[in-house]
Amino acid sequence: MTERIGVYVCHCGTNIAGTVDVVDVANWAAEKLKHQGVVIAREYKFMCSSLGQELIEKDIKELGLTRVVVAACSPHLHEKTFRTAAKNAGLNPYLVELASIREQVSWVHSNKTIGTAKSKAVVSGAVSRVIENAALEEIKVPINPNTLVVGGGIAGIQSALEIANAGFHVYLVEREPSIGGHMSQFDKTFPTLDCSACILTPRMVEAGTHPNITLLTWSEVTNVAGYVGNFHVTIKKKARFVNEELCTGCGICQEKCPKKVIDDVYEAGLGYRKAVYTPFAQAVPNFPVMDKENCTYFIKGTCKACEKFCPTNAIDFTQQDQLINVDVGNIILATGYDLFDARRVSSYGYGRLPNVFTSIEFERLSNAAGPTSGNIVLRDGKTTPKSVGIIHCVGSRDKNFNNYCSVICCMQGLKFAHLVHERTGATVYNFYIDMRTAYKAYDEFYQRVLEEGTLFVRGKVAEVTKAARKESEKGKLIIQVEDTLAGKQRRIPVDMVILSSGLQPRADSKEVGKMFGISCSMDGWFTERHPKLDPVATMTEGVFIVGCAQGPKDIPSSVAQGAAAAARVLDKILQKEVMLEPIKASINKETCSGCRICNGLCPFNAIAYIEDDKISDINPALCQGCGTCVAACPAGAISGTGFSDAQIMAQIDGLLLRNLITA
Amino acid sequence: MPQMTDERVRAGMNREEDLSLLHEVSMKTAGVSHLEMCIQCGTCGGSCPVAEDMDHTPRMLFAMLRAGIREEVLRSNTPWLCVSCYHCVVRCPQEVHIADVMYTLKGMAIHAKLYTDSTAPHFSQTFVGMVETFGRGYELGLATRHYLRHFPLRLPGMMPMGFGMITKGRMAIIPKKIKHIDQLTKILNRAKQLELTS
Amino acid sequence: MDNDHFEPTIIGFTCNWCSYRASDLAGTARMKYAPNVRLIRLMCSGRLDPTFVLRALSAGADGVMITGCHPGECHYIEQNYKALRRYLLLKRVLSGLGIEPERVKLVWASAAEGARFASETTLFVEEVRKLGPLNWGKDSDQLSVISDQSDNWSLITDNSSEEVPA
Amino acid sequence: MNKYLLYPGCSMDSSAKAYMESLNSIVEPLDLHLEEIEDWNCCGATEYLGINLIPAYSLIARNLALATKQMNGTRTVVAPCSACYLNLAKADYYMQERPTLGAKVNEALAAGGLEYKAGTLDVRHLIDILVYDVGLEAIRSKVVRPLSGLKVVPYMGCMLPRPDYQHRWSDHEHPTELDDLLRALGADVIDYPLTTECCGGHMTQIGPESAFELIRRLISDASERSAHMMVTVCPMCQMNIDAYQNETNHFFGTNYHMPVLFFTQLMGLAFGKEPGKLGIGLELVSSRNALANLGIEVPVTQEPAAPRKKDEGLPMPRRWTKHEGRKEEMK
Repeated sequence: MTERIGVYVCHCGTNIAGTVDVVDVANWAAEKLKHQGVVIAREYKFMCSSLGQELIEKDIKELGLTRVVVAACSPHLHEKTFRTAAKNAGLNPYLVELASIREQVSWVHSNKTIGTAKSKAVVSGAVSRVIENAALEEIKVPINPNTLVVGGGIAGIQSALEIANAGFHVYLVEREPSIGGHMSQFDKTFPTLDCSACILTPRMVEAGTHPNITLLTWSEVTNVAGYVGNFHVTIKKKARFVNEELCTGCGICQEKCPKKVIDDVYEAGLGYRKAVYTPFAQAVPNFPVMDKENCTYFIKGTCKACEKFCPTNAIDFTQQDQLINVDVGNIILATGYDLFDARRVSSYGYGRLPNVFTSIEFERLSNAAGPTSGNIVLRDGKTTPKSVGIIHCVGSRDKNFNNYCSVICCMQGLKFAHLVHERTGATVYNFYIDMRTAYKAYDEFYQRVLEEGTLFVRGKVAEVTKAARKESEKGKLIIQVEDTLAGKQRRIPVDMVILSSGLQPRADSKEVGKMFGISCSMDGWFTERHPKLDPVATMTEGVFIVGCAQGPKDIPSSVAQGAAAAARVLDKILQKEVMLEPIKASINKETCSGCRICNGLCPFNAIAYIEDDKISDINPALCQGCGTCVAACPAGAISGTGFSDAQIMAQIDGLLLRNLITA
Repeated sequence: MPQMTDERVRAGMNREEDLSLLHEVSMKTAGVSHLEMCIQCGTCGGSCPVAEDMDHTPRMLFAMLRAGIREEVLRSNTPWLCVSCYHCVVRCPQEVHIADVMYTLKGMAIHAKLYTDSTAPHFSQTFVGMVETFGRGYELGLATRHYLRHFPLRLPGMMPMGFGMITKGRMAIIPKKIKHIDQLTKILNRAKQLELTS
Repeated sequence: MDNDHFEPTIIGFTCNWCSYRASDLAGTARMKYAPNVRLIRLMCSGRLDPTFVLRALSAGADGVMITGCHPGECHYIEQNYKALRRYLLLKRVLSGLGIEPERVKLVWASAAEGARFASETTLFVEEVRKLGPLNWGKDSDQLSVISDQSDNWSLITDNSSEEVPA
Repeated sequence: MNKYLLYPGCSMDSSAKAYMESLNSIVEPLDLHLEEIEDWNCCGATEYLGINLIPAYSLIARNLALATKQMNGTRTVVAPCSACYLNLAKADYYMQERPTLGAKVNEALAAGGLEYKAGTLDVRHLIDILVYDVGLEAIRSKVVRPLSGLKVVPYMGCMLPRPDYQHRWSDHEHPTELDDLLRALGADVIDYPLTTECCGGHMTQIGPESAFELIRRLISDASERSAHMMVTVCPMCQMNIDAYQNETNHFFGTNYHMPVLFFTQLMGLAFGKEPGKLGIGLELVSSRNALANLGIEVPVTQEPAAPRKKDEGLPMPRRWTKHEGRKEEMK
């Protein structure tokens, strides 16, 4: 049967027409590809507009088109649009082929003659290919209404609450003993200076007590299988050595535990906790965990003070790690960030000079519940600084460390300036490269801090040193910087230096991304589906990213993303089922020799060998459509829909104009 | 409407040259200079141990290169004061090869005869002259020649030090010469031709 | 033959997730690169059947560029390693057939590496240009996209292009 | 036996004679074989680069080209002078980074019948060899006269740890290699915040006032920390701080007396060599009094260590280590 093919060339305004003679391309296709079945070739200003789509629909109906080629933008943008149009006109959507002459031609070449010539070749390739396209039916799969949220910081809590409030079940998994994330460590939040705990704690409690939320703290996801609607997730619940059924959270065990440990996580190394502990008073859940590395009983075999004093016999030294399997339909990753390790900038002296502090250390110092009860003091634990220097961009905007802007550090620096000013009356300096206070009420906060008398020096600090050159510098930390607005090098002696450290991807973000089947940018942040129009979805259907896992951002943006992803998940749940692209491999039973070469190639374990028939078979639900097995089958028994050998061979011939040879 | 004065026209023309000056410096610098990447953060000026004595901080020079202000850049004492300590180089967030750019600016200033104080260029040239003649550095000859020319008054003050150095055998009275000085001369002559053609 | 005036024709295979998106990004960022490559999108570089390459070369391509996600970043976990293995094997087959193995090149490009995609493409075009036309399975008429003028094959109607290489 | 090619540099047989003499006396106990590059020439110091680019790099590259001819069994060139080390390493690096530069330099070398392919050699500084190849353990095992009681500030200088093209040093700003080595000799090593600050370089010649200020900063901080002496790894640093100390005192009206020795001289002393064989006494600011703190001349009066006050302050973060740095890079 000869196909009746329609070719549609889009101007995309001048985006394509500026570099490609679209009329010439359409005429050429009508004339030169006639023998292949092209019955109509048109050009139009905007094919993706409703008028453009109607044009195609009309031709399908009136001219009885059996195949459609649209030469326009990248298929990643509008393939779906034109397939839907075809479907509306009664043509199987998989009989439409997009030929990209914008991203792959007009935008990357500047010579119109060349652009036009290449477009013809691309159209020719698509025409040859579309002839070999087969009508396919989308695969429907039911959506499991449960959702997994990984990470219990503010973004993850927000997602979990939104979904739970809508009436669906959420598994909220958190690596640390309590949810709350970085926000629980902060004292105040910019620009309104709300107390962080005051606004966060109610949310934490709500998440902890919500009937639709299963909270799994001190737990990590270890394996993910399946696909959108039907993920099978394995979660390791680390042994707490505290029986959650019996524990009342009374705190006696912590009180009696004789082992004091520096708290590197919650107190940022500035304070202490016990070997059995809840990280902070408002922790959710309120059950303590036992730190096996430091517990005297685990090290020496004796002690058990906690067990002796526990009124409910909740201490259980025999507890083991537990693997829990849950089935969910969608996954939200809210895994957050790591703070840049300021020791790496050795010229700033963190770790060498005692009175250089990091931003998180300062948060703990200024927090009323922190190790100094909110007194801003030097590392000796008592002296109030008379002058403080706050250095911006530590580890950010620096090719030696992280090349990107960490977004929050400017506002954080301003917040610190305000707190120091308010609590100590010290002279405060802010050293910045560029002051970035975009977003609502942020610049007003900058104005306020200016008004308070904070001194601003525009210049990236060169070094912090204890080597005094003058009497007035002795015993101080000297900040050496070029005041770029004055054009002079300055040495400013201060008592305390705060490094506004940047944010960076979690150390294990690559492995985590791999486990959930999503990719990371070069920097290590998770990659969104579209940087502007689809910021919380990923390339993997059913997996969403929110908060700092996707890139540095502040609390309002993290919360907004948390809610946005929840809306996307609810949308999927309410649809009850999801359509999957029918791009799958299948095995021809007649020609399969049972050699089993394909079996080991599939990373999704979709290919199984059927002992009785002595052949292999593919489970379409597991197959992801990569086509590796198709390419490997020595008998040519495996075929892949959407990307069949015949389609690709035809496209090669078409691109090379072999199809112009008429026998 | 203000009239288009000659100065304005000339300023406009100079602007045409802006990037050409930056590019010229970039091209003449060993390695990849990354000059165009400067974000004017001042890490270099803050790091420099001799910034106080400089006419312009390195950062300002880079801004001037962008602005195409050729003469003032080549007259600046900044490149001559650079001690090549590389603090700015390792700290620069944009990986600008600052110290090497300073070498380039020195060379350009010598060619354009635009330096204001000849002490430093003469010292370099005297040193290079020694190396080209002997193949080795010759401290005594260098110091004497250089001091006679630029700090004759300081020479007596330096005598105790020079005397100490000589009596302790730390300053050679006679220069050492390498064996194959002719080979080195050939190489350097060829290199100079290549420099001209570039 | 004067290779400077020879415009190679190259078939490029991309994977759907990284390298095709890299070429999309090169487009959105308006990065200019050599126009000689015509792309075919596969779901994964693992789908690349070596016979595709042989078909392209025998149908008139002077070179074939295979692109995919960086090792370890494959959307399908590890299938690009299989592409790598096939690529190495294919190069041996090509030498056996008397074809310069440099006519086939494997390039990793992540979705964020539009610039890399553009520069690697231009580089490969120059490499193939140096090798000269393949003339394998071609008729006497050249099938070059840009410079061909023989009536039946010509893609350029205004005759303003460069001379056809003999 | 560990064989290396030696590029001594001009100052080693004149102003830094003490460095050469002391080096010669420690190679044998450490089983090092240093083969001098035949007919090497000056590296151009910091001067030639400011005049002409291609000749400057050709001058340096001639040494590298000559070294490749002696490459049997090793590809490592050792430079004891930091400026020479940097120039050699830099030429090797830039000839790779800018291939056009490499091509031109080779064209010039060809006029003298030479050739150098960038990357052929490994250019390293003497202390790098001692700390990372010989190893601190081996050095410690040769110590017969520990330098305990001698308070030293380790002064690395600037051109050694920076720009560090091959990532050889623990840190650009506060490297610990020299501290560790001196500690292995038993010396009391003082934490010296200026360890990689500049000594003034060629400024002693062209802008002495600027240089004197840099020298003053170094010696004043060292004496502030009650150091007996400074220890250096670079002839230029030694020359500037030693030979110009008198002038500096004169200029500022100060009265500093801060001897500067090469680390190899201290190694020789610790290995039990005679001071005369180590070039001790060649320095202009005498180290006699400082060395009197060592057991042999005068009995050591070691101050009792102050009892450590119980630390009531906030705990310090762990110090950044090279090991962690490497890990960070691997990512």
